[in-house]
Amino acid sequence: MFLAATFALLVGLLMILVRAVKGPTVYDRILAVNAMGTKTVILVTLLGYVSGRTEFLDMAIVYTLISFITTIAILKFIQKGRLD
Amino acid sequence: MSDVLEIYNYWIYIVLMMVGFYGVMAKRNLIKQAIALGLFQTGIFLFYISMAVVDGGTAPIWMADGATKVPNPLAVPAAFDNPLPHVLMLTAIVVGVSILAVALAIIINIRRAFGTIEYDELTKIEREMEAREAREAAQ
Amino acid sequence: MIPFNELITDNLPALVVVLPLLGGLLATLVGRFAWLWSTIITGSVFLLTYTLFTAVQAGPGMRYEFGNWPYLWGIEYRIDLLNAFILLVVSGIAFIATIYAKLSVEDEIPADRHNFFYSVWLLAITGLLGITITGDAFNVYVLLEISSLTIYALIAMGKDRDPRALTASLRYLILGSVGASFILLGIGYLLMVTGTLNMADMHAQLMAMPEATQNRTILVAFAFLLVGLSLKMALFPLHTWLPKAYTYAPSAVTAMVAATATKVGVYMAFRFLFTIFGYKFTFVDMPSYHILIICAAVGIIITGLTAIRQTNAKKLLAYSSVGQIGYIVAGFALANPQGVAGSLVHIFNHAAMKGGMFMALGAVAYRVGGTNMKDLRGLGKRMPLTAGCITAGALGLIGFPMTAGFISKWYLVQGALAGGSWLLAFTILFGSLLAVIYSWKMIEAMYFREPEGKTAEATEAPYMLVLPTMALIGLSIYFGINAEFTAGTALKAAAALLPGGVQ
Amino acid sequence: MSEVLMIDSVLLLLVAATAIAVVEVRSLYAAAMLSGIYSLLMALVWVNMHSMDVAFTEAAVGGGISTILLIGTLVHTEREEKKRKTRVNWGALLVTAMTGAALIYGTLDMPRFGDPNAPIHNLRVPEMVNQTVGMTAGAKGKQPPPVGWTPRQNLELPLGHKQAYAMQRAHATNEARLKEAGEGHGGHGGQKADGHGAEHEAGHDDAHAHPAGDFNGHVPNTVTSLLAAYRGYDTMFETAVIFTAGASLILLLRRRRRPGENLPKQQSANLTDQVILRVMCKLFIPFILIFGLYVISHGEIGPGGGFQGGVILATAFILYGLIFGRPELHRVLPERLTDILAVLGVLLYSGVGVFTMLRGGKFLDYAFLNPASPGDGEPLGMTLVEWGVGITVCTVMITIFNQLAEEESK
Amino acid sequence: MAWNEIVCAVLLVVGVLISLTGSLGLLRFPDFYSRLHTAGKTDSLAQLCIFVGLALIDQVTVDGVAYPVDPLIRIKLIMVALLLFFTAPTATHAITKAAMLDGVMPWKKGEPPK
Repeated sequence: MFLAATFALLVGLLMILVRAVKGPTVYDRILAVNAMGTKTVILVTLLGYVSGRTEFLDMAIVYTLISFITTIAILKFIQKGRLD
Repeated sequence: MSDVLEIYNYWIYIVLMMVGFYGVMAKRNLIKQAIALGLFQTGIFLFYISMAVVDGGTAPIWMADGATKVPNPLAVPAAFDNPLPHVLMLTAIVVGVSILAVALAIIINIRRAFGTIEYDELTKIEREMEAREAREAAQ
Repeated sequence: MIPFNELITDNLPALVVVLPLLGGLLATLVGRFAWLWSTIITGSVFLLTYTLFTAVQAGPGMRYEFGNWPYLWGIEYRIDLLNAFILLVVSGIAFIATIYAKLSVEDEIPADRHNFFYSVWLLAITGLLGITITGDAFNVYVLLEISSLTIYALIAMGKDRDPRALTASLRYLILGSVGASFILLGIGYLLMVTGTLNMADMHAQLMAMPEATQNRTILVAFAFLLVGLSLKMALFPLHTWLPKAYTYAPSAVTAMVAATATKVGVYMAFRFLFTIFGYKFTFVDMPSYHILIICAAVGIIITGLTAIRQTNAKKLLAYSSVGQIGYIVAGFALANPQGVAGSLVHIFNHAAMKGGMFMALGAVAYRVGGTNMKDLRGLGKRMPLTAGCITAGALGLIGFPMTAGFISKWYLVQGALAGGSWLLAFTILFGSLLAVIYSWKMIEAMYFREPEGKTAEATEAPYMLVLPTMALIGLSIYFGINAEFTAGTALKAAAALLPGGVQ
Repeated sequence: MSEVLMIDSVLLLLVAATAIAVVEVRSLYAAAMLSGIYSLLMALVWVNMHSMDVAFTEAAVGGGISTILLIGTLVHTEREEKKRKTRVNWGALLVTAMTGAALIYGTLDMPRFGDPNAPIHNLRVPEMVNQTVGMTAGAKGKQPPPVGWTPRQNLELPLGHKQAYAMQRAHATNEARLKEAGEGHGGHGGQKADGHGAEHEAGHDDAHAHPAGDFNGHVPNTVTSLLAAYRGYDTMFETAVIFTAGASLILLLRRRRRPGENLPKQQSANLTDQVILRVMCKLFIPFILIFGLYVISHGEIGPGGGFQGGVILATAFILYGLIFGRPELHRVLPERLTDILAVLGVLLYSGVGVFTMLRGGKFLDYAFLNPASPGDGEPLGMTLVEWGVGITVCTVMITIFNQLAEEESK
Repeated sequence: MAWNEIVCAVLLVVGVLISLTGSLGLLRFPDFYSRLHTAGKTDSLAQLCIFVGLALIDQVTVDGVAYPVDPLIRIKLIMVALLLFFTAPTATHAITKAAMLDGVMPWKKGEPPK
């Protein structure tokens, strides 16, 4: 069950990847990165269930935070042209 | 099929490494080179982590709660994946990000000093500087 | 708490590396006294390594297990005569270079970051000492990265004098990281087949493997380690990062790095080739002899020819350094007692000579502002001591009798003849001839030309620069006249590395 | 075919495709973002191979810090690679192909993927996983930790601490060491280190006898026990590497400061005009901070530890700097403070080692932290060490961000 | 199968399908705003379904061995879901705003896809 879900999500991952490579605007890529982040969170959790070690959920939280911050950083750069 | 998969990981790591290696050598943009260097190193991480996998193994963390199947490596040496490569790679990842940071700092300085981060243009500027020095020395 | 002397004697090997680490960390906090602090630290480290050296000379060796974990599982330091000798060389030169650094750093580095400069400087020394002392393969990698990372930054600090320091540093960074990654990969392959990271244990496991020479994984590990190490020690075809890095780095950094970093690279090659793979695997079963000798010989000739064409004295010496690495590598590739001893002696002699010469050039840069041949003109009259040091060093590079260079060349030629390699012996002599030519360029400029430009107004460099220079050059002359200490130690260490010796 | 392998084969294809895209795409922006995606995928690979701590680090470092670093660099440089006529560099391709071929040649004799009989799984590691290294033979410490085991059980001391202390001192002298020098432990190649082998090795080497009540690196997370105990010395230098990176960036990028001046007056940009963002971040930052502290202190029990936690803490501050501008970040966390804290973190780590040396033990011998009960020393030492790593990593990451974001000095 | 496992399975299937739809939309839709629309909306719902589904079950069976799921983990799952519920829309909102300010124009019917 978890395995099937994992594979289905991996297919989704592939689609997002294609979008990230194709672009065409920079916002498409940011969007792809962001979507990738969410998918990764789900996948990490699912992989924990696949292997029976569910206690690795902390990682999912990290992913949530990290992908959020990355998005903000990229956006700030695009909008303001600087990070400071 | 499983014959292929037995060394599949090792081959993919080589692919990653070589993509990075090619990028380091062939790309002329310094930032690209720095990124490619990162890929190159990740390839090695993949190799180490692949080395740590044991059939049927699980993460090398003892279960603190009363799980039904607490892996006992004394009885079954292979119940845990090997933690040693994980530890080594933690260190290597840290080293990798440090190198990336220093490389980027140098690149920023290069851009400030030369106005470009393209390798070809940098070599051209340096050649001119050297030629000028040689002319001065010949006087 | 335990008494102070017990603390020192019990933890001598650890202190050699921990002290500069702590010193480097605290250097950021001591503000204006960073230089004084660094000098005290490097001085004490030198004393510690000297104590260590005498202890090792008297006995069979020393070991130190960190955290009291048995060495097969934890990390151990293992000191024999070989690395005690290199430690002494590295820490001694680091001490002298630190004294020298004061004025040249004040001259070249913005004042608000001197404390960070010395912090990074001490960490570089930590890394170099750590590589030399450790008995754990992965620890080598970590410390290698510390020393490399710091040296990249130190070289890039030459940016205010010449922006090309930045490109040189980046090029070194990329090639150095590729080299270090190759070393990491080689260690990984070895870990995979041997299951251990301790060098001695690795060797034992490899020896226990009946078909080690047929195992393709081990062969590839060997090849990658060789390439990675060659990159790190700047062996001929992989030396491209070196000349520019040495030329554009701040003077003190050039002196320290040129005298120690590549030498430690060579030491790593010793450890990996002799201690881990062992004499038989490296030199009997593998064609390393031919590969290394060819690289070294071709390198000696080509870099010699390139050095002749240089108009910048620093760059000239940098190319000469690559050639000298050729001598060192040729020596140990011969794998006979005289060759290896010659190689070891030359590590010390070259470190002293080249370190001294780069320091002298730094003094020239301090007074004149540049190190082009033009700036050297008439230096013999204006800065007699500095010019004298350069001349004495140059004589050493040539291998003139009564200089240290002569001793090492003597052993190397003996080794080449003992190994039946007439061609190599000839190459070594031919390399000396090339050294005569490029040294003559400098000597001619210094003594037979009239000073012009800024040189005409230059006066002798301050004593803080000249004395360390003279100390190093003096050492190279002293050990040219009385080579008992260096050559004796080297012969003993070489005997231990080769078959029949105590492993 | 196991699940690991199935997921692995799909994931790695994605990873390889991303890698090629990263190298080949022309926009540097896109390359930075794709390398972020690459890290996320890589982290999934690590999770799949059960390497939780590495995945944790990769997520925090590769996905977060590296991307921010790259973006910070793009601020100061160009956003596009120059166009070139020739896309393929044949010389580089040839060298790459040859290197790759050599590596593939090397894989042919490797133990297959997941082979439980590979030397690395059998020679030295089992004892590290069991955490019985160097225990006195026959002591009850030889048994693996019991089910439901928690870190602070089994700490009663069979030997009086003075005896234990005297025993360790006696064996730690140089004479013992010199006699030992030259001994090699060979002949175990391929032999499985079963209980007997381990007992033999542990038993014969009295100099390392950890008292039976000794903690012996026992923490549920074996990665942490290897990292902070058995190979703790490496980890100290790992922290030093991080510190070096911070110091190098200060050397290379920090604007000139006049004496007494803390931060030059400068322009800055903030995102405070975006209400939703501002409110959300104010909500999140405390949460991130608490989570970071939790990860640092939780490292012995689950995945995580000083490094990962430190990065998470740093991202909270970086987020604050992004939203409210860097002057505001400097008000909260002055530059001088981060500089000093970065040093103090590594000093805490090495200080633990020096302290044990002063107490008469080896460097980083945690048993000497508290001679009254050596067993307590291990968890204490590991915790201290993890906090040292965490402090340094956090402050250095903030420093790196600060230096990269700082404008050029005029 | 217990009721909670069935519900979990259903929620997983629903969640994965929604997620796939979103990915497909991200790949196929003609312009940035429509792609943003599919990705942003579906992600939130899909992750909610999946995490709630996972939080329902109390043990995982791998190779015939049942591993219990710690109650703390199940609480954390809900927490992650909530967290994503806040971060994902915030990020989407910020991206949209940035694109709008940057002058990216929405696609109109009849134009070639961008």
